[in-house]
Amino acid sequence: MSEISTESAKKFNMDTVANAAITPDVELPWAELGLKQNEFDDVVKVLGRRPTAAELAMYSVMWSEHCSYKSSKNHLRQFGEKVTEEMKKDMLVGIGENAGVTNLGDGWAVTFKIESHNSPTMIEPYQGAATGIGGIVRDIISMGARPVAVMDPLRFGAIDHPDTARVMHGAVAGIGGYGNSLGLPNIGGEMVFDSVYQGNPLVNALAVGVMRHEDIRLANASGKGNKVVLFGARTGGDGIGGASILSSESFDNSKPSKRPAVQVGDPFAEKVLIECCLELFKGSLVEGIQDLGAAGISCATSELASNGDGGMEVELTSVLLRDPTLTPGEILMSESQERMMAVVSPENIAAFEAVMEKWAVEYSWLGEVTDTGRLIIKWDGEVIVDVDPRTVAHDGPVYDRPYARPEWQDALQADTFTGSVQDAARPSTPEELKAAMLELVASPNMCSKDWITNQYDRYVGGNTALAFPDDAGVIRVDEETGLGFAVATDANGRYTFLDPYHGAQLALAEAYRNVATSGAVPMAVSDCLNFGSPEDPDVMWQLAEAIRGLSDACMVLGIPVTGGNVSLYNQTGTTPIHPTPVVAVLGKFDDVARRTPSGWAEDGQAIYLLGTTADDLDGSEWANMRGHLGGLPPAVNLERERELGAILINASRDGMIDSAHDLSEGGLAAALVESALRFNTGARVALDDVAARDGVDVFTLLFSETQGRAIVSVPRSEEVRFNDMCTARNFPLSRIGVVDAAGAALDIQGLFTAELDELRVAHEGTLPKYFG
Amino acid sequence: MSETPLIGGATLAPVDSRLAGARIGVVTFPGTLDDRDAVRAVRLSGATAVELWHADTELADVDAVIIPGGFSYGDYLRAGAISRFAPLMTKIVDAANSDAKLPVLGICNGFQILTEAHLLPGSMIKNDHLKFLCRDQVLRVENNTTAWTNAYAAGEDITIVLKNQDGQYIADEKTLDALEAEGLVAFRYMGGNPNGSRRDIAGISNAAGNVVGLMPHPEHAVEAGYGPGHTGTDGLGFFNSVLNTLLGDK
Amino acid sequence: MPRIVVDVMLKPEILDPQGKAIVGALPRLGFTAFSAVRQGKRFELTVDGEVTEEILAQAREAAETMLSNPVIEDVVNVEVVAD
Amino acid sequence: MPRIVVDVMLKPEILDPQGKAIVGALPRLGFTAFSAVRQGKRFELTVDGEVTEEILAQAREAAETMLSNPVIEDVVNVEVVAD
Ligand SMILES: Nc1ncnc2c1ncn2[C@@H]1O[C@H](COP(=O)(O)OP(=O)(O)O)[C@@H](O)[C@H]1O
Ligand SMILES: [Mg+2]
Repeated sequence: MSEISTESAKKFNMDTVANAAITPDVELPWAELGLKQNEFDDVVKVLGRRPTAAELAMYSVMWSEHCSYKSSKNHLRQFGEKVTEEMKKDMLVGIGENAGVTNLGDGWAVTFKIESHNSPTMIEPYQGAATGIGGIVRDIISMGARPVAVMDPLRFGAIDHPDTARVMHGAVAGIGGYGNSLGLPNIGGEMVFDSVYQGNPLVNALAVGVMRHEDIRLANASGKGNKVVLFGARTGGDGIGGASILSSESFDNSKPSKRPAVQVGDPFAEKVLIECCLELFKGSLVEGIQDLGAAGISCATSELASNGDGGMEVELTSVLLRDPTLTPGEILMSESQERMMAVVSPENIAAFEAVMEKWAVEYSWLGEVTDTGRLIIKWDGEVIVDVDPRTVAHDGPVYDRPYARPEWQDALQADTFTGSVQDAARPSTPEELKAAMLELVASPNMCSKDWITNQYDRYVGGNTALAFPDDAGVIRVDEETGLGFAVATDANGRYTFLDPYHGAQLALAEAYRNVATSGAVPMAVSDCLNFGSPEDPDVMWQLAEAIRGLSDACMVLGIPVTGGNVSLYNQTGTTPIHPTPVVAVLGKFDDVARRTPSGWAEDGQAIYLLGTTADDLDGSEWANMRGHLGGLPPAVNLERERELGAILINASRDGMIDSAHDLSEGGLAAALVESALRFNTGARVALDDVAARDGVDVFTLLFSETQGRAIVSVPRSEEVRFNDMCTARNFPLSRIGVVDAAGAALDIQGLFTAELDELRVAHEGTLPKYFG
Repeated sequence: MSETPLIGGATLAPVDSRLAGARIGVVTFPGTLDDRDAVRAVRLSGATAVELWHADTELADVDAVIIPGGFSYGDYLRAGAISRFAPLMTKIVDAANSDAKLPVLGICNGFQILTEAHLLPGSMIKNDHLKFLCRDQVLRVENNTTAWTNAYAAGEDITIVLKNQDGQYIADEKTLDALEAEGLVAFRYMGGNPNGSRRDIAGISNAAGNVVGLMPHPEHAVEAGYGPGHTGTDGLGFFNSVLNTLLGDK
Repeated sequence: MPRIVVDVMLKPEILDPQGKAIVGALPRLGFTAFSAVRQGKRFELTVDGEVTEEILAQAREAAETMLSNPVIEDVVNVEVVAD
Repeated sequence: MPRIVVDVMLKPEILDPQGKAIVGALPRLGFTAFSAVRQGKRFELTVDGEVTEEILAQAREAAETMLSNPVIEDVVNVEVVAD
């Protein structure tokens, strides 16, 4: 940009709308800002002129993959389409808002959402992961809810790769450092090590909030004359990165100052922001509210305006800055953390300011809501943005990216574990089977996650009824009635790699099963779709198949997707990560006192295995430990999952079981060991009858990952009732053992006995060995 | 507009009206986290919880004060360093040192604030392993004569929650010797020192016994199902103790 | 704008857990020349205008009363740096 | 024994939450002379014996690679202090 034509632009050294109108041919750095030629042409078409530098900044961030979902939108539609009326009945707010809201009953509602912060974590693990927690929590606040819990599904590279320790230490400390400081219990997550994530670790963060129905807030700016306010942290150059490409917008030849590529979180500021927002909600002091995440003020203004009466006028010089050298475009793009934008009616201004003063939160009034249908942004009185906010927030480009089943998929699926070279020395003697069990529970993915979870506060708030290492996290919402919820997150990248359609369904099935295992009735789904580049037809096929599979499965299970997030371009060079759709399921408890823990505690209780076992070793942890990945993942049987869920929920409600643990990665072997170590209580188990019934050898029975299974412990007095219930529902069950509190061992009769101490050393030693 | 959740939902009718007359203040600083839990613990003990704000200049006629855990001011600078200068802290320090000997309990960040305010000797630095640690922790009650420990038996072992990043108690040898000699070590860690604290000290009291500070969290062990091991209620003794003190039962 | 630098270190008799971790890690990266490491804090206080004797006195007092905890820390340095 | 002091500060453009909290608290204690505060780290590395050029170079390298996180921090000073 070279010439400044209008008087006003000259006066302010700024690219105004007036200037843009008369200088159509100015070169703009749209390519550097990530726009494609066709996208830039669209911007020009929408505006009827070239964009100003500030407008270009807004469109470029809002039309990015991250904000516009341009590659996934056409597929994500299925989540909204494949829903029945029945599924909608408890959905108070669905997809499209900051987070979905589900009715819990008694006037309570719960909102939850999962998001990714993958690449920031690779660059700076501590801050990347910390700000991931911060961002998702602000999404929850912006719904009008009090955040009450967080979870953190993680994927890192190989456990013994030197860079993994850097990411692991930083990310876990960051999640703890930020989440613990907010007073939000961390109640669960995942930790998977796999070299496919070496250059692309996944840090997904989930937050849950609760509110009364009448407190639900939406992000919209309505009511002409209502004021727009920005509050919280000051705006800095965060997330803009390097020397800004937009420095030219000020037509200023001096060298641009540095812009930080990483955002540093201030958890204290966020904690204060939470309390401050809750006080605003309590006093009904805001008409609409929006958090500032990716795309900062661009996103907040355009979304608030387009979801409301359609107009807003804002003076950008009113924004409080941390860095006074920021240009208007940079201010619009800045991703500084711990900020919120709200719409306040004039009569509430004084009360709003009083809340800010009380919490010592900085704020500035930026402008007001209009009914013009235009978003006008001024810089010292001069118009630098004049757009239809819908075109920024909602009418971004949408692509039908080409996709096709990869050529290699058939060969991959044909390469089964059974009979492979990696399967050559399959354990079969008692000694080998015992060694295999010890090896399994010490393996990177199956070992105890205490090293991680001990760094997280699970108690704060005093309402945590279950947390790690149980199957789901459970939080009490109402202290009087015990009303509460459960959440679990799951994904298996290997299953999804082998078969994206079914792999995504298996993630849903496992999260559903985990929630039901805790005793809660599954109600809603949130998902974070972590994939490679959508411009690679193989990856695009994985994404399309996963979304199709997930949405189909939600229909069968009768629980809707209420929100989520897509993270694309997770790849190193041309090598994508395994497709990793992380699925979170939320369930409801009428009374969390009925929750079921995952471990045995009472001597003499009978242990039952629910479900049958087939040869499902492809994609299993065992195959993974042997370095094999091929074949087909376990069969999906959603009807079976529903029946199992109903049994677990009824049994919990009617007091028929005292513990339950679902079978997933690591199969029966992992579940037995985890149930024993939970409360340090042993058991005597006999497997011959089930193995004979299912026609599998003991190794397969122990290590296969057939779905739709769980083990439960049943008090003697309830055995008849429990048996009758399962039989009446025609669900296969088998009594496989007895809890033996005195034994201090897991005694697999006729095969081997593993002392609890020796299992514990194996299970708990792995993460400390690698990470100190 | 309804109350936001998790701010004291249950309205438990106090069993003993004498107890309900006891007003226990719970201080909230910006960044305090466990204030609601402390309020709940007070309520479960039968007393009346009074919410106090750090910027208040009066103590609202409370009979005792709890400074709860959390990250006041983000633990920035040093844990408790900035909070210590809050207007209400001056009042608390004066009342604790006055003849009335206001009972004051500092839990975790509250303990750190009390040491920064010099109501209790010593200080806390980063855990020796440098990590935040959350775990169920066994403590030995070494001194059951304070305002906050008299409901326990001397030498009793209790299990409550430990969770902090800067929990390593330190003081010079002279101070430590004096604490030991005067019986002012209130709690000691059992089953392994979790953070490098000198002489396994988990909590201490002042000489008068009205001011007690400890790193672990008794307010997280007052309700079966929500505490250590999901069954423990060993923390209730703290709140019962102060009621004993206030009612002159001990 | 001129700044006043305040340096605070843990008292020598207090074991510094962070310094200990660092001194343990240095040799693994080939840095073998150091027998001990201690980690302290450095504060930079910006002054708008000139640093008068009075302002320096204020900085010294802030260093002693707030920026350090005299029970465990020493203020080892207070100095003016120009920009 | 001689020590090498390494001073590390957050890069100026990076948010410093601690400094922000401190600058907010100072005026409440009557310290009104400071318009901004940033908090950094000071490391003291003890050297047994003489500080050679080589050892100083080691300290500089350790400062850049381990004592600071180059993504968000700058090494602002490496110097020898005698005792
Ligand atoms: N990063 C993490 N953060 C919090 N909890 C975790 C994390 N990783 C694993 N966990 C917890 O450890 C336990 C075991 O994890 P996992 O084997 O993945 O459970 P499941 O197979 O039931 O889904 C669960 O309670 C889970 O929530
Ligand atoms: Mg499970």
